[in-house]
Amino acid sequence: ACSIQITSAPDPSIPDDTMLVAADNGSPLFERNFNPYMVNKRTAAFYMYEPLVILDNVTGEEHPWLATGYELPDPSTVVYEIRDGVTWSDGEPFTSADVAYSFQLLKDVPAFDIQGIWGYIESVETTETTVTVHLTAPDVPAAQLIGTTLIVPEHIWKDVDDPETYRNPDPVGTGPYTLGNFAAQQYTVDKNPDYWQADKVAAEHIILPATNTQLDVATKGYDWAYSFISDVDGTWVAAGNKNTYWFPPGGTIALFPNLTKAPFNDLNVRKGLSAALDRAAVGDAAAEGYMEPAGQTNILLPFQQDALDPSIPNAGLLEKDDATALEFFAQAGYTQQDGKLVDAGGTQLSFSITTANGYNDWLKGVQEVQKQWGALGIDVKVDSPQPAAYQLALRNGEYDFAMGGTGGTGSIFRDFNTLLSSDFLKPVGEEAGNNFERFDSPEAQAILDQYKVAIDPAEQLELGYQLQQIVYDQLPVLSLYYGGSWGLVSEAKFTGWPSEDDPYASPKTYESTPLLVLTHLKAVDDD
Amino acid sequence: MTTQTTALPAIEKAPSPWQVFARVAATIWSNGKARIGISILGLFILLALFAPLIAPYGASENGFERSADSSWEHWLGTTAAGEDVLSQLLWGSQISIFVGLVAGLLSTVIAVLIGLSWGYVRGFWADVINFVVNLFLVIPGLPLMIVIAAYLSGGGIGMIIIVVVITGWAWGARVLRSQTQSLRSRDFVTAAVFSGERPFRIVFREILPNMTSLIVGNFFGAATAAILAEAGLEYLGLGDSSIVSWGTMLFWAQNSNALLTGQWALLFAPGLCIALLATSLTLINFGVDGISNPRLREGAKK
Amino acid sequence: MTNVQNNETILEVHDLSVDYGYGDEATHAVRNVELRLARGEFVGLVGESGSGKSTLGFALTGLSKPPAHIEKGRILFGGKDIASLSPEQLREQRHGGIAMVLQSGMNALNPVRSIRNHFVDIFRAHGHVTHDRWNDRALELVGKVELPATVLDRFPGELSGGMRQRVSIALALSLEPQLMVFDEPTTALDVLVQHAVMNTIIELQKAENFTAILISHDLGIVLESAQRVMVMHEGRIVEDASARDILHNPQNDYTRMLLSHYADPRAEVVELPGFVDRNERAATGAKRASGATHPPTVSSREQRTDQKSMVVTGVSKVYPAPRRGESQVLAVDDVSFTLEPGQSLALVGASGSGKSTIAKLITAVEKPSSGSIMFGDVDVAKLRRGQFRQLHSDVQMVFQDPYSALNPLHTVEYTLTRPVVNFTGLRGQDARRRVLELLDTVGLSPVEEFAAKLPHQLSGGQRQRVVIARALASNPQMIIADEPVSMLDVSLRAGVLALLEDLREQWGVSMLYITHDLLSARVVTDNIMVLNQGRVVERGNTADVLRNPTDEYTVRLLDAIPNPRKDVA
Amino acid sequence: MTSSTLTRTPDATAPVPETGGGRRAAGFALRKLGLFVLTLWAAITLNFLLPRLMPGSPADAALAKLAQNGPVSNATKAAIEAQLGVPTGNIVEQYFAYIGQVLTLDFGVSYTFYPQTVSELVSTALPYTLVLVGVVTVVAFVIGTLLGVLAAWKRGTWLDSLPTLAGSFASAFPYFWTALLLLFFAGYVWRLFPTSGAYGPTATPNLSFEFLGDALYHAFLPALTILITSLGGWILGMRNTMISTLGDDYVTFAEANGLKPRTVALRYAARNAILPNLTSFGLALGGVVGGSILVERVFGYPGVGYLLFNAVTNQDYPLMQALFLMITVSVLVANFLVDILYGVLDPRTRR
Ligand SMILES: Nc1ncnc2c1ncn2[C@@H]1O[C@H](COP(=O)(O)OP(=O)(O)OP(=O)(O)O)[C@@H](O)[C@H]1O
Ligand SMILES: Nc1ncnc2c1ncn2[C@@H]1O[C@H](COP(=O)(O)OP(=O)(O)OP(=O)(O)O)[C@@H](O)[C@H]1O
Ligand SMILES: [Mg+2]
Ligand SMILES: [Mg+2]
Ligand code: NI
Repeated sequence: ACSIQITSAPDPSIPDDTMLVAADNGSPLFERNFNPYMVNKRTAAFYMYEPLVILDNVTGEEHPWLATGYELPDPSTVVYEIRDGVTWSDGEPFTSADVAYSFQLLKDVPAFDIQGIWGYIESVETTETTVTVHLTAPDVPAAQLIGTTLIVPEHIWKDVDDPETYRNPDPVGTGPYTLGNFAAQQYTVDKNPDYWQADKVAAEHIILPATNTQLDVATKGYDWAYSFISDVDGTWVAAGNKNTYWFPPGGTIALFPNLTKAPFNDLNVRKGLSAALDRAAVGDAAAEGYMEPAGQTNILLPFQQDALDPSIPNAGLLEKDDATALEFFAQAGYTQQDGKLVDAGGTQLSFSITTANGYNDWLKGVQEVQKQWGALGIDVKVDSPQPAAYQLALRNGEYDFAMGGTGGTGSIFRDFNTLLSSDFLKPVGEEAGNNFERFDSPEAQAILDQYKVAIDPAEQLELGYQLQQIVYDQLPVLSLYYGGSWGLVSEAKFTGWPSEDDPYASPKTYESTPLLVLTHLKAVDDD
Repeated sequence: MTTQTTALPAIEKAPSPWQVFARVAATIWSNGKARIGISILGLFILLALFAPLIAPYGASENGFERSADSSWEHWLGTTAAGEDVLSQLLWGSQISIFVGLVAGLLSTVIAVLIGLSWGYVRGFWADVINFVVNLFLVIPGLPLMIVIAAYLSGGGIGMIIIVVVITGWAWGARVLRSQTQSLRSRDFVTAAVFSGERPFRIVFREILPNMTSLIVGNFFGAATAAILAEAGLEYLGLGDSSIVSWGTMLFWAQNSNALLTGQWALLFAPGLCIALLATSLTLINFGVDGISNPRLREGAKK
Repeated sequence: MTNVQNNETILEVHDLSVDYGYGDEATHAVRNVELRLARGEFVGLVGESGSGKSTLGFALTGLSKPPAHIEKGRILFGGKDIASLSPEQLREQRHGGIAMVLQSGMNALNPVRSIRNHFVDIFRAHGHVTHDRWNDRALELVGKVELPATVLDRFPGELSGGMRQRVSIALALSLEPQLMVFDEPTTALDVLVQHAVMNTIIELQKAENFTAILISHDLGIVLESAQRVMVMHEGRIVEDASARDILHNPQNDYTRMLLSHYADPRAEVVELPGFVDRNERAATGAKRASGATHPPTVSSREQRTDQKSMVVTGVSKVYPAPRRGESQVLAVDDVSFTLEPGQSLALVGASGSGKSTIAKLITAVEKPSSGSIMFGDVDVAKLRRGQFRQLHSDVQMVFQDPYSALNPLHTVEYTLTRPVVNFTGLRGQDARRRVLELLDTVGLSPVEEFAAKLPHQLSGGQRQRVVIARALASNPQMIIADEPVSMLDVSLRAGVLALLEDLREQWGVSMLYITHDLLSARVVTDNIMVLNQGRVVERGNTADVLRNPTDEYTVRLLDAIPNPRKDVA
Repeated sequence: MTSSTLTRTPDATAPVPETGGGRRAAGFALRKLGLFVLTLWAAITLNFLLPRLMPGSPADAALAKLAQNGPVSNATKAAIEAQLGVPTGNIVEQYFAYIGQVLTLDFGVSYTFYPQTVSELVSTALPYTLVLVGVVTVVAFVIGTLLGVLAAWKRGTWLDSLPTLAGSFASAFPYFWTALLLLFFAGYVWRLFPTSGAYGPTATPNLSFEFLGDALYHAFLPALTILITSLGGWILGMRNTMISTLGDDYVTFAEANGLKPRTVALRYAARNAILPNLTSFGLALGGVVGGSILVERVFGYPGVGYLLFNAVTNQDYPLMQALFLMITVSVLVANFLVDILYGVLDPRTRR
């Protein structure tokens, strides 16, 4: 675009070894809360506390971290080997007892168990070098989930009186960073000199301001931000400061039909609707052309390419074809009359799509869908309640179609389990934890049950193919486009950011994957 | 002398609403500022009415180049979603004007009904109304709006109108009540009682017409507030961002960083239009002040 | 009369015209006025409402505000043209120059400033009183207008109207003016207070020897005090002569007309234009000359046989305290009377004596605190809102102020149609016929034309007639007329009074006539009741009571009546 | 006669000794107090009900946020509910618990900002809002009123039309729009002012001159926005009332007495015109506590308005209730104070 182009003007007082990151938003002030188990913790707690295993949701790769690895002697036992030579930032050694303590803490304080690991764990045993977790039932994928738990030091936390409200103002962790200066509008973290892979950490300090508007991000010399920004080339990149970006897919945005309702319970109707969708156009409308249309497989491409069933044509990508759509509708009893798609009784096919107010990309996508289906003679209304109400409607199954995200956890099993498992089934009006579309298929459930106990990767792959077939054939949801991971980075001070050429990790600034990035960067002047 | 039994001219009724309207319009028009205001408002209304004819493209017709600068095809450029800004501006005027006028009208009607009965009744019911109005006055406006908006979400402009009306009528009711109270002590009101008039008729035929200017003023004030409130709600993302109004244009402008991408028109134009529309109503109000306050109408005879 | 005439000219006005507005829309309020005033003169300026008196007063004092402007002419004060002065010079010369006491002297004080500060503001503005003497001077000035020292610390709202009027006179006096213009200094004042204030002004003028112009529409008041009188009519000064000449040898028709409306209510025989004295009439059986232009018609009125009388026994009314901390008001105190069909009763008394309250009580607008009010067999005190119609079809009210009693937005026809429809049940053409008949009855013709008019197109007297017509619309048996003529000019008064008298005589309508004007009571009523602070202090045949008052209060009321013929004669 | 509006003021209203007026006055005060308490109660109850009328619970709001990053499990929901302390018990129990909180002024823990308590949050936010919005409201009132006086006194000249028109035009812009532009130009393009926050990023609040200066610097743009957009109302209000007092007789009489124009303008015309304006000022002052949501949002200013926005969008009942209560009470109290001030300024209502 044109006229007043404000360029990035980094604050000259920020030295070259210091990184400015938009990772943590105050609202608008920061509260000094580094309790890693709290929802409202400071984001940098993720840079201080580490898990046993890091699961990268974009690549789907597992990275052994505080554990050097884990094994499943049988589908209901997980043995984590604990890394040696790791110390807490106060100098105390990190041991398997800390791991056991952390697991126990989540059991004692259920409010901390956000992943619900104690839904799978029966008991925990430790040796000097291992932590063995006995599961309540055979469940291979649970090992991964349990491994992502952040570990806290027993020697400090055991003296905490009321962990439930403990804000952990002076965090002691194993991570690459320790808390530097803390102020309500900005805090810094400093490199932990005794970090177990200190040699890999390039940034000496990280500054995290409380306010990171897009204007700030573009103009104040940020090194790393995670945010969708309109016209990224015209703004972020054009602002200078060697800015680049990488937007890998981080999940699939899909339309959830309410399968308990007619006519959405009719596969032909779903097929008709699916065939009438121009997915690329929807993705373009929603994400300004930065995201690709998603295949009807619940598999993220290109990173999960290996898991993709090769027998599915065109990688699961469905093309818009109105003629086919009308054929399917005809089989379901709908015909076009005076430009309207009507049933045998002459009533127009009419429903609403629910999306959350404020999720603007979704809204744009829904409007595009509305347009496309509308062209076929379907009366589509858009309903956009506040996020909380949207969430409630989704869980209670009180909607016709809802916009939603699926997949993107990094775990093929979990991606399909949350989408298809009958375990989550609840009648309409009661809250379902997942499987909001209420897909009820014994066949899918049987595959999932088998997946749970499969240790052999080849078997897992095969089962994954079958699940993809189900999603492809039965359309429990209509995939639309990939939800992006919006990584904005600057190569002015540090290089080695994850990118299309070097997709080693998600560009996210929160959760544990930043550890992969922070231990991968190189300072520019070192080269 | 005396009575003629034949050829009586038609019975002349009290001034019809049209006559009252014409009188009010004439008085307002006689004020220079108000004339400017009416011209601006008239222009906006024309643009809104003929938006389908004037607007080069549809309101949410997209597929053009994203965030484009102004050009022959797109005088004011395009949005980040690839929509024509000028077309959005023209279509958007429909909603903003509609919200302003309808919400202004509704809250004025409520204010009139409540304010007048409040001013006329005494005793228990006056206390009840007093209580309700006070409640609405002390309850914080914008937060209440946000809560109602959240509750009624997805209702489109209807919701916005309801929200603006619920939070906006009380002030007018209070003003109208005090005027009613001062009018009800006038002799002609007592005289109407002696003429055997029923309270309803006294309120609406004797008192109400005498407050025309105040009511008209209240209407323009409420309409201005409604237009600004709509913009505010939309901007906070609490409105219905799927419609195209000046408020949502600003919302999307902010959302797609129009300032960064250099889409000046996208931010400037709706803001200016809102301000112009609101100013036009304020200007018209100057003329209304003239009727309500004879001292402002210098040179006029009693 | 002690005249200190030294013939030194202090003010000269040449060919002065003042307009409101410009061009075609202009009102020519003052036209071609010539006048000369000598030092120490006391000049009266009379004329009906709207004749331009105030406008002239404002012009003389340089206070004309837009849209008023001096069209042409010169005003020389002390030989200097005041038009040539800059605003600041004009301001400075107000000390020792021309002072003005405004017509609405009651509202001329800043409600949020104490009286002392009003004085201080003036002293400070002109610096003619040194700081240390401010208090003494202020005390001296309030003393001159016969006010106690305590008023200095009061706020205007805490003073009565008369006190406020005196304060504004004292303030004007503090400028040590050579010329003082008093614009209706006593309108809106109670007769008794009015009398006292006028006396103060006269005394002051004698003592301080300034030149005074007294503006009034009441020839009586002016003749009592002024040596020279100017009569204004439609912006022109139509007569300028000594008081004596005006009284005995009026040249102008208008002046003569004004004079003819004065009479002493205590006189044996009282005759006003259009009225023969009641007692005479009773004696001779003569009908009074009709004041209305048409003899009233009785076509649609049947003589009522079921005439009821109003019996008021021991009625009191207590109003709650108007403000917190004040005591409650006993507005009416144990009043009893009976009003028989066809009778007319005057209710007189000073302002605030409770006259209007009695009117409200017997029309059920207010409820009595105690006592009973029976109209026929209807207990008025017990009526509820919904039952008012029944009472109001028999008892109607003629409102005091014809300006506020008519809804400015309704045509005369609408105003009159409503009671006709509500009370007589006539509809459509019948109702219209009745309305036109009513207009004819009150002498507003051509009826069709008047029916279509809006109140602002009517003169005060015409409005008052509409108000009366409305009261007649329900064929009432009783009319309460609450000061129906106090807002009208002498020239209009007679007509209205005559009309009321007609109604009573021809239709046997009984009338309660409320007024503080004893003269009019004398000509239209048979019996009289004198009220003082809510109590009836005297009652009896009107002529008898006025000629031989026994109560001291009645005597004072009678004394307060300006009588132009008193000392000039 | 003069005009139709001439009201007759009875002359004989010399104060009479009190008879039972005291009891009546007490009754009056009691009635007033009763109504005050009733309004307060109703407002409090409404504050309780309003948030609960919104569909979805605080946990849903939190979940919705998480769900944007991928699927959330049932366990997550349970954990979040446990963490936030989402209300348990039926609505009646909640109501009584809430009334208890109101009476003890202890509003518990915020959901959104768990584990911070509501009082913690409010006490950090309130000073900034009070200072920023409060000071600006007062300043706007003072400047606006003065300009209004000037405009009325010089009516018909450019001193009248300029402030009147400019003021009303400026206040016709949406608040946030003015804020955005100021922020963009003064903050980002010319880099004259900081773009967010109430003080420098590394500063810690204290009472040193340095910090106060910094705080003022940060408050400048938001203050300017509020000033620009609210000035017009005060100018117009004052101008119009003063034009009508200028026509009052005491002003003419003051001129007739040759008072200095300044005295007439200020002590006579303006002094009386300001009284009706006070009522609006009272409401505006009461609204201060609510902050200025839009402006605080745009400038990332850590005041009550921002807090309120967060509370509402996250369905944070405890925070919302406390803030609503604060706003309601402050409006009621401000009006009460203005009533008293009215009494001081206007001797007519004094006794
Ligand atoms: N502000 C004004 N604008 C236009 N016309 C006016 C104005 N004030 C007075 N007039 C007109 O000027 C004429 C003279 O008015 P003025 O007030 O001088 O009368 P007056 O003799 O003092 O009457 P009154 O006895 O009622 O006080 C009247 O016709 C009146 O209607
Ligand atoms: N509504 C009221 N509330 C309180 N006091 C009242 C009310 N109406 C009248 N009064 C008081 O009652 C007394 C009698 O008033 P009323 O109006 O009857 O006098 P009036 O004789 O008609 O006087 P005027 O000649 O001025 O019309 C006065 O002291 C007045 O102040
Ligand atoms: Mg006059
Ligand atoms: Mg009276
Ligand atoms: Ni360093």
